Amino acid sequence: MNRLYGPLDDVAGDAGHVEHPPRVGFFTDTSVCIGCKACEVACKEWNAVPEDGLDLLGMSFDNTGMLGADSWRHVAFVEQPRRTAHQDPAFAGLPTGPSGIPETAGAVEPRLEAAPRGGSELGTNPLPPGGPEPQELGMPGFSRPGDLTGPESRTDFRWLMASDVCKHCTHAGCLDVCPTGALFRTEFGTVVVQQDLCNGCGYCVSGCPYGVIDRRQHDGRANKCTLCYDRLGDGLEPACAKACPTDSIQFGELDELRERADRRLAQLHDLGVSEARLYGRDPDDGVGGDGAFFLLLDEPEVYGLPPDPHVPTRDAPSMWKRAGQAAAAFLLAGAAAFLAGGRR
Amino acid sequence: MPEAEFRSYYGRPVLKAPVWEWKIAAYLFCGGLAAGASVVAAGADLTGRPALRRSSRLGSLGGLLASLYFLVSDLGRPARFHHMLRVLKPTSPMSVGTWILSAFGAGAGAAAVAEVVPRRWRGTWPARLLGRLARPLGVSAAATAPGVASYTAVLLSHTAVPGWNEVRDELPFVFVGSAAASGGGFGMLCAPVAEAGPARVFAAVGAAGEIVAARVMEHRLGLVGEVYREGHVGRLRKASEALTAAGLAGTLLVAHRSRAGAAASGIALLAGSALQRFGVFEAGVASTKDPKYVVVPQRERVDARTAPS
Amino acid sequence: MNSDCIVIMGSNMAEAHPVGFQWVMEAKGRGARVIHIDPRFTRTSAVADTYVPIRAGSDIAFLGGVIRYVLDNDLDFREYVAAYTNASFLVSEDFADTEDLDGLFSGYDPRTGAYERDSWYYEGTEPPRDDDGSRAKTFSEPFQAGASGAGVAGAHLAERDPTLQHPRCVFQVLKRHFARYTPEMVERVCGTPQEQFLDVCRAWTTNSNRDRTTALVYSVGWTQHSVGAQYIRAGAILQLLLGNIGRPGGGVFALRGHASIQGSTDIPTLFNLLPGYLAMPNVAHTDLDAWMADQRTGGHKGYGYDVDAYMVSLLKEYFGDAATPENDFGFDWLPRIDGDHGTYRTVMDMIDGKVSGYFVLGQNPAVGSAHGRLQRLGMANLDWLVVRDLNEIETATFWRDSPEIETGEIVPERCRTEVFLMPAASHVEKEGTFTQTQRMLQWRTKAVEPSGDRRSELWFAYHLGRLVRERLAGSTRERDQPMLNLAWDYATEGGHDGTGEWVEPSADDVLRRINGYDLTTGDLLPDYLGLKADGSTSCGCWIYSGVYAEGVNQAARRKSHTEQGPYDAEWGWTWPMNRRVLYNRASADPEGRPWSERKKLVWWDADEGAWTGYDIPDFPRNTPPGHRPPEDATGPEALSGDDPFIMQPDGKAWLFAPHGLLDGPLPTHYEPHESPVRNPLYGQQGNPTRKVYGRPDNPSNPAPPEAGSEVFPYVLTAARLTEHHTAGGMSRQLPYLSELQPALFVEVSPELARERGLTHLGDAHVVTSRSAVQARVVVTDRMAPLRIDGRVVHQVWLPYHFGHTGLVSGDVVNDLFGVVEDSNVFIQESKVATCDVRPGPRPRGPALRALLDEVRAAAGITVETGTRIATAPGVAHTEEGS
Amino acid sequence: MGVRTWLGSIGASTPLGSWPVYRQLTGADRLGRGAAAQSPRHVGLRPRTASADRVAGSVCPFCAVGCAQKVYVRDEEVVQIEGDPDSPISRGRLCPKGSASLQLVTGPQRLDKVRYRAPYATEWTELDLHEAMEMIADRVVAARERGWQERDAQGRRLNRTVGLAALGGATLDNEENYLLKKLFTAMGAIQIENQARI
Repeated sequence: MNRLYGPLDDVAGDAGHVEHPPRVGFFTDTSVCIGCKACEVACKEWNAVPEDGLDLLGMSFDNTGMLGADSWRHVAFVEQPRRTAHQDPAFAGLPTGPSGIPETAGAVEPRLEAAPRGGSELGTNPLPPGGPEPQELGMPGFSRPGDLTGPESRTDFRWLMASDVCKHCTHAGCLDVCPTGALFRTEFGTVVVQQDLCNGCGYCVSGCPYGVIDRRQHDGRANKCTLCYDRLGDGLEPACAKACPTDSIQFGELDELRERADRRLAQLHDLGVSEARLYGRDPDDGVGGDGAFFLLLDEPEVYGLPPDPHVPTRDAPSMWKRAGQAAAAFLLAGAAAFLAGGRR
Repeated sequence: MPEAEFRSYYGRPVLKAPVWEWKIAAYLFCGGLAAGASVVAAGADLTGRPALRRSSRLGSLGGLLASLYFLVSDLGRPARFHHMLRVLKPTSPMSVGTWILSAFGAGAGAAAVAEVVPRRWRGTWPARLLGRLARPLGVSAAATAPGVASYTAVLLSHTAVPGWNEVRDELPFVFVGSAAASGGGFGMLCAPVAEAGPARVFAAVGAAGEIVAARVMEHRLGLVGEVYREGHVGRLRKASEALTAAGLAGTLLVAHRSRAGAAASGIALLAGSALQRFGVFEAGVASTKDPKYVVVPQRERVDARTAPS
Repeated sequence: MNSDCIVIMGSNMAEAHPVGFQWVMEAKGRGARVIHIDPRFTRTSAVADTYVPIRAGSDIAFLGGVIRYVLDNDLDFREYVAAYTNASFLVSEDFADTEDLDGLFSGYDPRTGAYERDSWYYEGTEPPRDDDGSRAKTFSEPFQAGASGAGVAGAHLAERDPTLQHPRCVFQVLKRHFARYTPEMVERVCGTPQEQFLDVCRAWTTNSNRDRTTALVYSVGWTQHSVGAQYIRAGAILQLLLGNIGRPGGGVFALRGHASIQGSTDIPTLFNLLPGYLAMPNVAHTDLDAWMADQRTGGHKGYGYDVDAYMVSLLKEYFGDAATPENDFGFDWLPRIDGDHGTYRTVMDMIDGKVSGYFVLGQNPAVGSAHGRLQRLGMANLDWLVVRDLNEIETATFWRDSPEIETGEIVPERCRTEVFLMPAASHVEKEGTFTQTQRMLQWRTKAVEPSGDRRSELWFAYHLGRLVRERLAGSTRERDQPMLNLAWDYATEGGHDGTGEWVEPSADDVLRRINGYDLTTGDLLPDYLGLKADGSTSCGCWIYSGVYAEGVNQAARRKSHTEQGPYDAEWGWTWPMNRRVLYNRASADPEGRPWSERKKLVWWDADEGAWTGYDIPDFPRNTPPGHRPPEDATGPEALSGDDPFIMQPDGKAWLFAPHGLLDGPLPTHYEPHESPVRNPLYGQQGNPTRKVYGRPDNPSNPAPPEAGSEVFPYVLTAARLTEHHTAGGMSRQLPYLSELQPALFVEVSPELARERGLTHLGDAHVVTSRSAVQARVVVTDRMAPLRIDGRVVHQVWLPYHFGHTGLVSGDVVNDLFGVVEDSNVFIQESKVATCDVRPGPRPRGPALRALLDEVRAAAGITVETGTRIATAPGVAHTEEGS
Repeated sequence: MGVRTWLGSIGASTPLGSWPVYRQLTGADRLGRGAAAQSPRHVGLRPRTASADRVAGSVCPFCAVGCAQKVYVRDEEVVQIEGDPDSPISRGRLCPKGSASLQLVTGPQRLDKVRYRAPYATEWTELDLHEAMEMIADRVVAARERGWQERDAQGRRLNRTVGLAALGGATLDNEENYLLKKLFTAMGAIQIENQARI
């Protein structure tokens, strides 16, 4: 009972729920995601999440940026000059030059740096309008074959899409640090902010190792995915999973989802997609396994996910121990000072 | 250090930058001041140093009130401050801190109020009772003060913020040092030189401890040490160290001779302590804005785990 | 879902039809190969196994290449082809192919820009009387052929060579026609590297046989071309050769883009059609018999023959008791068409002052139609305009915020158009049916009453009719008789205004009347087989007959798919007669046995003496496979037991179309109207019958061999994003969609960005002879240059959803396109044009017009540019007074 | 009698029992991370669809796939629109546009009143719906007359008007298109078109 770290079989029971339903979660299979963003919209419609800014971010088709108080689902788009095993080279044999990906990244970066929170908020501040003035260029040169840097400079290409969401960790950093009990573990094993309790202290924002939860502007309270706590109460699946056209987002009992994910991973490995991997599936990881886990086709950080997160609570005993030592030293110093000074 | 090779999502941060503003840094400082001052006040009370006692008790309450003000006004819903008392969560340093502050506040507050009871009320029985309780309550505040001085370090470290989480072993020492330096410095600033001897010792030990602990902390940090050394934060922390060192020197060399020197040393220590808090705070914020501080150490960990042994 | 291979071409299915795409992903999960052929690497390409780049506007060359590959390597499904297609039919001796005439077929008249089609007929058949291609071209005749099939007199008399060896048999004609579509040629024309092209050929053919089927999916990426109908023909020919029609997992899927665009074609709000694809009468139709004769131009076989019953039943529904045999059932009351009354022609007529009033109903032509400026200038020259929509859209506010206000071409104080903007009821505030893209009607129940002034279109039409009838009441003028005799007595419901005259008409009653009644008994008809030509039945749309069979609203059925068979026959209702797979007789061999156990769908049950299977058989139920009809049989009785294509006059699928198309019996690669390159295949550059509107306000960019094409060196194409809907009226107003795609952008390759100095997220403007459109630059590896005929050609792409109102706004991309149309169906070429891309914002106000004058001068554009549709003779087709 | 049992007995009947700290001390959730911290409002939470007065079967109004929707109504307000899992076409799924149907139907962008722009005006004015209908009918009759064509140059029957045109239909119901086509045809109007040609 009362584990702070490591695998935990009965997460709801550990949180004091007796006779609770099985733990539920999401398995997001990004290999079948078509980037339609239905999850983002369905979530917002159900939960009345506000619109989060109308900026063109230049990050492929991602104009959401990342998860936050006003986006509980976020579809990441990654363009890469490589291909997945079962796919053919997209641009083989074409008169292509070097990839433009570094160039686009270079245009996005200053916008992030200009943003107040370094771009960890949703969207970014748009840079002031500008750019080159209209100009008469005359006739463009007709490139002949070989005029470019050389044919087939870029041949392989793939476009990864992945719908990110709160991980509903087994050991949730946000939940652990919440001083009001607004964040709590439900009987379904999910992690939910109770809006009637949250006083907006903001501790959870820094407690989350995934950068998920955030405080909503003009409201002041923390917000994140609830895994549609109210819908679960009626046996409905969360809005995003229900809408997902290709079943990339699958909802269900966590144990069953883990088995399903293992099968899917094996299937992809059989197809030669060796880079497929599960993320957040492992109960032995730094957060005791995620309630919402993923099948990814590249390293997690490529999708904006931390490669090896851990819940800060893991170190709580040692931190308090160090604090105790420091406190003792502090008291000792004070006592010593007056003992040395004597009575007057 | 060479630019770390790592991959990210368009250079976007992995973590959320803390939503906390400068007020939280101020809260850290004021809380430390309150803790340090309450220890000095109790010591002064017990050792018969009324001026030091009086100013330190008031300084302690002032620090506490300012600290609470900064904390509450940084909430998204300040009116719901009292929700902090719904639960007592050992896993939440802020919850633990709230209860420590409550215990501390009762003592420190009562002791301070006892100092400022108007003359014409002193004869009344509540005032007499308060006068009698001031000492035990002041001592109780001093007894909880180490908690107040140190819990804020855990509060910062108990996050996913690399700049705070990775200094978890040293930060309590930096913060208690800083608290002692500011509490002692405050006593030096407000009390006559004659009474302020223990305050000087306390401040000197604190300042020395703070400098040493901070040096150790910086030295031990890996990649994320950058945020402590570079840019705006680096300047803040250099200034902090310089002020603390100057205050320490002043404390040791002139404060026992000159009221003005004592005051200047006290101010330097207070300022050094404040800048220390702002520096650490800002370092953490900076460490969330660049994904490398999250990705690189974690990637190294993963690679080390999966590397063929 | 039953497919082994899915080829998506001219469609971005994952983005435009995401929920439909679940079935592609499901098939993929079961091992089907998914191939996406497209000018851009899209979200569809991202999950496909194979992405194949192609130049916009070159699909026929690609498909022709695959056809050649099939024929050259004997990879066709020979039994299917021989039995079910017209491959064995002999073509007239007079026929000359594009091979012989450098890109033209026999019968071309450069003066009219149309074909005399006599030489395209089968050997042994007669071309119809007074077949006139140029006249047919004026009112999009092929579009009218939907119901009765294209007529071929005495097709049963056509000579055939079952061995397919005769040099003039369709099979051999086909072989010759596509002989030059070699992999090398495909690469030259399409820019698709040969290896990738051959990979598609291999995948397509190895997945098409008795045991396996390949599905072909297209959308407006195929239709919006000056050769659009032939794109689809090319796909159909290929699927027929491979035996992929009428079989599970096969087919040609048209993915349509609007909730009931299929319905609005079946029950057309289109100028040349009446409900059920019955042809709108033209001036030659002096009476009902003349019309009927025209519909049956010789074709005597199949269900199309019963067109008389369909038409008379429609007239009975229109005019009720007033429609009698004596007055030809009111046929004379119908207006006659005599030319092009299509939407673009009408808009030009508005500019020319010929049109007074305009209704725009749930559409946003100021943004969504090609050549937006033309649309807006047309609307500015009306007496009145009625716009009915959910939201305030650009079409309603052209007088206030159109780009022409900025340029000074429209001045509010001098624009006389009176505008009525009327709030429409939403889809949950009214009841009725939508027909989705697979012909399924689905009934919606009303959830809530519309509030305020929001009303259904049904209410609007009903009361407008009522008010106009009131105003004409008592008139004895002939022209007013159709209105006065109109059966307008629909049941009404309490509805909004409850009592009184402003009641809500009953959609249920309208649907019942569409289904039709037996007027002698008053019973609802079970299906269209019972329709009579004697006036004893009424039916608003014969193909929809059966939607109210047995007095039950079949479209309202919602039995869960988990509780019924694989073809879900009890969910909604699919025309005709609730069949899900058309021509499914072809899923069995000529003897009526399934081609294979794996691809079983419909088969002959000899014990029952009937066709049976998983789907409802699309064939006369009791006609056995071996049946051969008597010589004098007509209609369905004339079908042989192995004639699966029951709407065709010969019961066979047409590899070669002897009739019905205006631009050739076989698809031929023509360059788009605007192209940066000369046609590598033929001397003939573009479609020689395409419909051009040579007017000063509709300029064309020059295409080779015309001079000046280098001013517009890039290929321009436009399409949808998942996050928005068409002209944006239903999406740019919604925060949750607007935030997902908040700005107009132009996608360019890194190579083009370098060539033109374009920076990611910077501004650029795309320029054609019609307009310049400003957009944010998105430099992406998803776009790649192609090598066309030895030259590097770049393509640029923009989404066309943006306009000037709404939460997010941007220039109207359709302003870039001019109006040039496919001659068969009058759909404009808005999937491909040429353009220039320049860095920085576009000039604004009058400076914009100055820029356009400048580029037109640089390219030497006159009103004749682009109108010499026949390349060699070069007759300009401009409008009078131009 | 243990301390916790004793504590539990005094809390049951007093407000103390609702204090989470008290529940922590007496219940299974010692760390205050679950059951003890739950607010009364979050006990037995139900979705708003559960309290709908009725559910209407509908179809998505955007593209032509024809995804089935369920429209939840409470107090004559649409409170939720989501996919119908029974549909063999969509199996309950919706794309982003379909998922935004609720906003489409209930959003503030919806027009509610007739807007009228008089000739040469620079602003909208309001107009009564029925008055608008009467005005439109007047104009239709006049435009029909103005554009009337009885016969062509060769004397062939035309029996039509080119004075008024219509565009639209792909987003309308079949029943609506049917009435529109019937009405316009009876009036002799022929320039009736929709998106299918575009």
